[in-house]
Amino acid sequence: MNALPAPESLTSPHVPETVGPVDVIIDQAGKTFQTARGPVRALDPISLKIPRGAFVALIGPSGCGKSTLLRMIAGLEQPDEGGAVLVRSKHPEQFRKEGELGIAFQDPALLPWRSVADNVAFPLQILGRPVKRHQATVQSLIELVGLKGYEQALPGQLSGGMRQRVAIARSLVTDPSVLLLDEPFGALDQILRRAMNVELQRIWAARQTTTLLVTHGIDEAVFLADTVVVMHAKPGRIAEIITVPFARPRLPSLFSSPDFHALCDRLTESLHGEDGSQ
Amino acid sequence: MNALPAPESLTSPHVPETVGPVDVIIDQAGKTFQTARGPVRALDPISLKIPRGAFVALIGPSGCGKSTLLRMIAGLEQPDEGGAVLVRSKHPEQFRKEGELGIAFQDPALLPWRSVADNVAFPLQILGRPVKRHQATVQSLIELVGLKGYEQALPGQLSGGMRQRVAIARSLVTDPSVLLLDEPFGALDQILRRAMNVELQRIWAARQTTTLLVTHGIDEAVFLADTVVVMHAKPGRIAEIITVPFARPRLPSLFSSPDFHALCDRLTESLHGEDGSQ
Amino acid sequence: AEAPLSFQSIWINDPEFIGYFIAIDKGWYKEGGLDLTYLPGGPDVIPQASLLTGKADIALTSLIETASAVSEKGATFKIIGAQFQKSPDSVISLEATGIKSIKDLVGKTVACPPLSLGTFKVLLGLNGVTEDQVKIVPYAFDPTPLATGQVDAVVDFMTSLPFIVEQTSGKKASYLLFYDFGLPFGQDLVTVNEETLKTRRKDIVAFMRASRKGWDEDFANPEKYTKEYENTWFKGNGYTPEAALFHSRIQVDLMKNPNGVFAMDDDWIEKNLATLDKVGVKADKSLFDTSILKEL
Amino acid sequence: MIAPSTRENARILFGTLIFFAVWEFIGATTSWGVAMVPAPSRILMQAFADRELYWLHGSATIQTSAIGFAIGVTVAVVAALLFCLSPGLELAFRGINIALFAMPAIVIGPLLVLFLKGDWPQTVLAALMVYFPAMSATLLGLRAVDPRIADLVAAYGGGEGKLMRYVRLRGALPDLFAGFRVAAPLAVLGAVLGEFGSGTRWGFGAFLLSALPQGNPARLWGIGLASSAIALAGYALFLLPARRLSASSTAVTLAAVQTAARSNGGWNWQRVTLAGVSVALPFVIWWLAVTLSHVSPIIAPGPGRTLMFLIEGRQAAGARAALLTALGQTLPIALLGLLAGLAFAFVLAALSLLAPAVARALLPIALVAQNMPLVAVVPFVVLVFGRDVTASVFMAMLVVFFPAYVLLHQGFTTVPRAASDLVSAYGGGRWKQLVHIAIPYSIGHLFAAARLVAPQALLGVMVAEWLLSGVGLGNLLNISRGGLDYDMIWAGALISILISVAAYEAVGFIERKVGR
Ligand SMILES: Nc1ncnc2c1ncn2[C@@H]1O[C@H](COP(=O)(O)OP(=O)(O)OP(=O)(O)O)[C@@H](O)[C@H]1O
Ligand SMILES: Nc1ncnc2c1ncn2[C@@H]1O[C@H](COP(=O)(O)OP(=O)(O)OP(=O)(O)O)[C@@H](O)[C@H]1O
Ligand SMILES: O=C([O-])O
Ligand SMILES: [Mg+2]
Ligand SMILES: [Mg+2]
Repeated sequence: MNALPAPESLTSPHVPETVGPVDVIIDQAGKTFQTARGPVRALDPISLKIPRGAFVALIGPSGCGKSTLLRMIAGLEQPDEGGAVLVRSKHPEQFRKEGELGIAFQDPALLPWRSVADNVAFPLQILGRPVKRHQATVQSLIELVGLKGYEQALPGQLSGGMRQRVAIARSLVTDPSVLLLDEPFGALDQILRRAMNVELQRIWAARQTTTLLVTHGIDEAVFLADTVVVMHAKPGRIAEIITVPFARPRLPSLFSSPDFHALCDRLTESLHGEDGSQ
Repeated sequence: MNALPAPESLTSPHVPETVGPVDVIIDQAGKTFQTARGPVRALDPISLKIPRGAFVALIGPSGCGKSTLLRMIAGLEQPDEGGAVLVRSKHPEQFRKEGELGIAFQDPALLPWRSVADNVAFPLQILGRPVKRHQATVQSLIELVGLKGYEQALPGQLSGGMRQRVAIARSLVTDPSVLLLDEPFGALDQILRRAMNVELQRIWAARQTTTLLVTHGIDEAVFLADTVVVMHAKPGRIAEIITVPFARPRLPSLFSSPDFHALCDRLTESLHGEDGSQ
Repeated sequence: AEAPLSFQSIWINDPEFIGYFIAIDKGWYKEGGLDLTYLPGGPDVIPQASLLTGKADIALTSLIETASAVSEKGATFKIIGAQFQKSPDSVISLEATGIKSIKDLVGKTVACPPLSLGTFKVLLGLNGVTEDQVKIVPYAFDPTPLATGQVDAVVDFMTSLPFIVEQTSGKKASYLLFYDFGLPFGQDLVTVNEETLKTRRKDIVAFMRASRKGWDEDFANPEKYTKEYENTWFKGNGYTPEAALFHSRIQVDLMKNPNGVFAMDDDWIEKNLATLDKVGVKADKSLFDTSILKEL
Repeated sequence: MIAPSTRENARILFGTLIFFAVWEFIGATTSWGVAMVPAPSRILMQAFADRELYWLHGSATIQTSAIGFAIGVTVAVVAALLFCLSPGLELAFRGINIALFAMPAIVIGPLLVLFLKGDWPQTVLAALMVYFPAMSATLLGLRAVDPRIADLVAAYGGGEGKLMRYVRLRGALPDLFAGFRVAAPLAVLGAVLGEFGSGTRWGFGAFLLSALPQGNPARLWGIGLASSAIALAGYALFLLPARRLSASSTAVTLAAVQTAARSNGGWNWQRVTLAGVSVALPFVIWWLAVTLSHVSPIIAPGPGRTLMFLIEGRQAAGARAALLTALGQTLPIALLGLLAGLAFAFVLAALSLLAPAVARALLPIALVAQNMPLVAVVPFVVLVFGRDVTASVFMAMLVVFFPAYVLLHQGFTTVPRAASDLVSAYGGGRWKQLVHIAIPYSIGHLFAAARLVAPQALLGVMVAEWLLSGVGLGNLLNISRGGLDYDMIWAGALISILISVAAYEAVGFIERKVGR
């Protein structure tokens, strides 16, 4: 974990050699959407490397391309000509077939006809794994996100936050080694959010899951991540990459430490810098 | 605004007379959903009065019934037998027809085939108001939420936060006198969120709009509201009602005042008290 | 002005109705004081039904259906003339199959239009063939199954099919008339409602007169009009000129009668009644009204 | 490097060429080929020789089907709007709706010819064939409203009117166009069928009828292919707007609740009453029509006389026996045809997800086959399937699969991106998309398809019985019509309509069970 590359190497267009294996390589990947009103440039070509086991947080203003970047890593969007994305040295379409990818979209995207338990177990089915054998995992994840008793509820019978928690549980059910989370805690109250932060750290530490977390919570980003990637908008690009120095495991008490606040302020500033020269 | 009733009068099951007109009266309104797995009690019978022009924030853990309460005020859910909800002395179904209600749901729910501008203007059409004459309003709201240049974009071409902002603009387009907002800023980054907080306060102050805001941001609640209603879950109920004493207009600097932090901590505690005796 | 009169034909425009076309084109109906509307037939057109609804004043019908409508349904039809003295209904086969009598159908497959099924079975019975000795399948106007050997024989009019089969397959075809194998009856019977017969007698006579004139004209010049109508009355009806000529020629013998076309001699009426009796339809002489013919 | 799709297309092009080459070879060299499957070159040459006739007949058919389509679709859309606004009305009219659709052409054709003049019999037949599928699909689309949007409209005091105007109408467009895609070929089919029977001189139906006895298979095939092409043009016409619409019509995110396209309210007394009305209404209209038009009861017996025909009198037992025997022959085959048709439609729709290139190659063949006038393909069907059960099932399948395919395919294309993204992200391929997303998501379309084609299957078998097998209800009705036995015809029509209604309701019942 401490073998994180220096920020420069992360942004460098020519990705240099890093120490240890690299799980995600984004190389000059830009994204322009074709719309009826003409092309929309969502992302400038950006480069980024995420080492194995790293926890990277992605923050940036609304519409700066965070979700687009995440979707490119999942192989749901193709980078424009000239760019490439590799996950564990494979094309994302290849990699995701291995069942090592976990993902939670910005929208919970629960299948309305499936119960909570069946929604959580859905990735297992897609990967052709026997759901029966993983029933305990499913149940423990449902309990982890505080939905015990709602196993058989349908999405329409859940509150907004509960739906989001189902999506979190679902992203973890395959025991992924690369985890992509797009604002997974946006609809949760602060208490639950903190609790989920702690759980996520625990899961990440136990499995050394390479994690990319898109979040609007700067404190959340600092609490969880090794590296915070700050993006700016119009066009979407990486503005700064900041390494978080706090030791692991991080305890909730960190939230009230002055160093923590200082780093958060530093990040807020970096975010604000959007209108600056860069 | 300073004629706010004491917290007790708000929670009292027998709603006492208050000073000045009362916009929303919730009287012993509970909600039990019938599901295939049996009845689910979302809300214990609760009572609450919201005076004209008040800004009330609703906070509480995920699944405690905030959205349900809001939907009851909008007349989208009926309280169980024995309960009643009145808005400006009318049944919600009656009141909403007058076009004085503005609402933003937890899920943006945009019409996929309508552009941003047409989505924002949609409530005007439902109310039979000429859209042409309100074009300036629509445009200014789109700019207010930072979507200038996206007027003609379709929802499918927007980021999650952008869609939510369309929903915010839409909730304001009818110039409502009662405004219901269900976590409208959940998908926004902190900077935008703060900016929207300030805008919302400005709009509310200018129009004296009676506002009910469901939020997970305790700081947001304290910054904006006269009264914060804290709810607890299982079953959903009102745990405490706290009056916010800070003078108006409140400036962003308030966020860093110690009094502000103290009140936030007090609210956090109140939220935490969930497992307590009530 | 001429009196409007509508005439329901029994099939689409082909040489079978050329007499009426001649009379129309020559203006002979007009001369008789009639404003004639000619309604072509088709698979969905049931001429008797046109009479019943008043859509047509006069119709060409088939014997058995008309007789059973009278005896079983209480219709008040009168047959006032017979275009065909002998119905062209036949069993048609390739010569090579060796079917020279109805008896030869034993063990063969015959395609028969469902509408003619009852009559065909009676024909078999009259010739000592039982139903289970012949395999009967539906026939839908298409000669292909016969030409390709999917069936050994078909029940159809002999006015065009044998020629077409020979033309397309190069194999000789032959036919056995129902008329010659124990079931004599006429075809394209001129039929009216009893009521019309009473109220519009003059117009009906005028119609029959003009029509007979048309047919006589055709008989006198059997090829002329068939060729002439190739691009008018017959346009788009699918016939090759040769097939139309064949049709025109071969039908004449089935229609001609010394007493003029449409004649219904007593002997002929007896034969038809006997046939009706064999197929199990009750009928008597009153089905036919020869008085119009007498006025022509 | 060649893109895989290009290579796939090349392979399909190659396959198509092979197909035509084999056809040409068989059609030109084998004796049965010459007689029944004429070579494409021969068909083309004959068509060239007949070009003037094609123009005369073709313009008539196009005009008839266009007018019939316009009438049928207008009535369908208006009816769907009314039924959407008032579900009770839909229930009350269900009997009428199904009766209009399930009325065998063998029965309705002669009646139309009797009562209508000029081109109207075939025009009305086209309109009748169009109405029910267009209405069903439109209604399906109108009813499926994103519940989140419905809440929004309600919150601003909008009633059903506003919801209809701003949400339902636009939201229904893709389904409406799917309905049009089903309806356009049916309009052509109806027109051709009408022209075939009505004795009109112009139109492909008349062309076909006149060509049929002439033993000219090249012309027969040419006519069949040409009318099929007109039908396909109608289909394609409404494919284009549908393609453009679908992108902007599906929700970006997944709603947590799926709309029930059908109200699955319980059986309160009101529903029972309406169901009663639904059964009674066709009889009332029947009775009124017969009474007011003063038609001879020989041709148009009223409901009373028809029931009596089956119950009372000396011939009643015989009539019942005849009908029962016929039904015993017809129903099992209709059921088989329904299942086979649905299965084929499903496979084809599924292929459009699983192997789009294969679907693109198969679809035209399937659609041409479906739209070929049945009489023209009879010799070919007999050649391949003989005249027994398989042939009848095949004919029923031909009739059934197309509407089912269009609706299923439409359902599959309405899946929100969010749902398919989820499957993709876990490496799920097209198969998983189909099984886990497309099918459950479009379950409403699936059942709508089954409800729509249940009556069709019966009609398909009846046509086969009339043309091929000479047994069953189709044959009974055909024979009765020649014998002027309208009592039997109406009794047979009544029974086939009742069976269609029962099949329709049975599918609805299964749907409610599945939908909980
Ligand atoms: N399918 C699309 N077609 C056109 N433009 C798109 C599409 N998807 C995204 N965009 C545009 O790309 C930009 C980046 O979108 P993206 O969803 O990645 O933002 P984001 O950083 O995730 O924002 P948020 O925090 O609001 O979710 C936005 O300007 C958006 O309008
Ligand atoms: N339609 C429904 N059917 C059954 N149960 C429901 C339904 N809607 C809500 N509930 C239940 O009611 C409770 C309250 O839901 P509600 O949406 O009001 O919560 P909330 O306070 O808004 O939560 P969140 O902050 O997560 O949005 C939840 O336990 C939920 O499961
Ligand atoms: O879109 C189609 O129905 O082929
Ligand atoms: Mg996003
Ligand atoms: Mg909520």
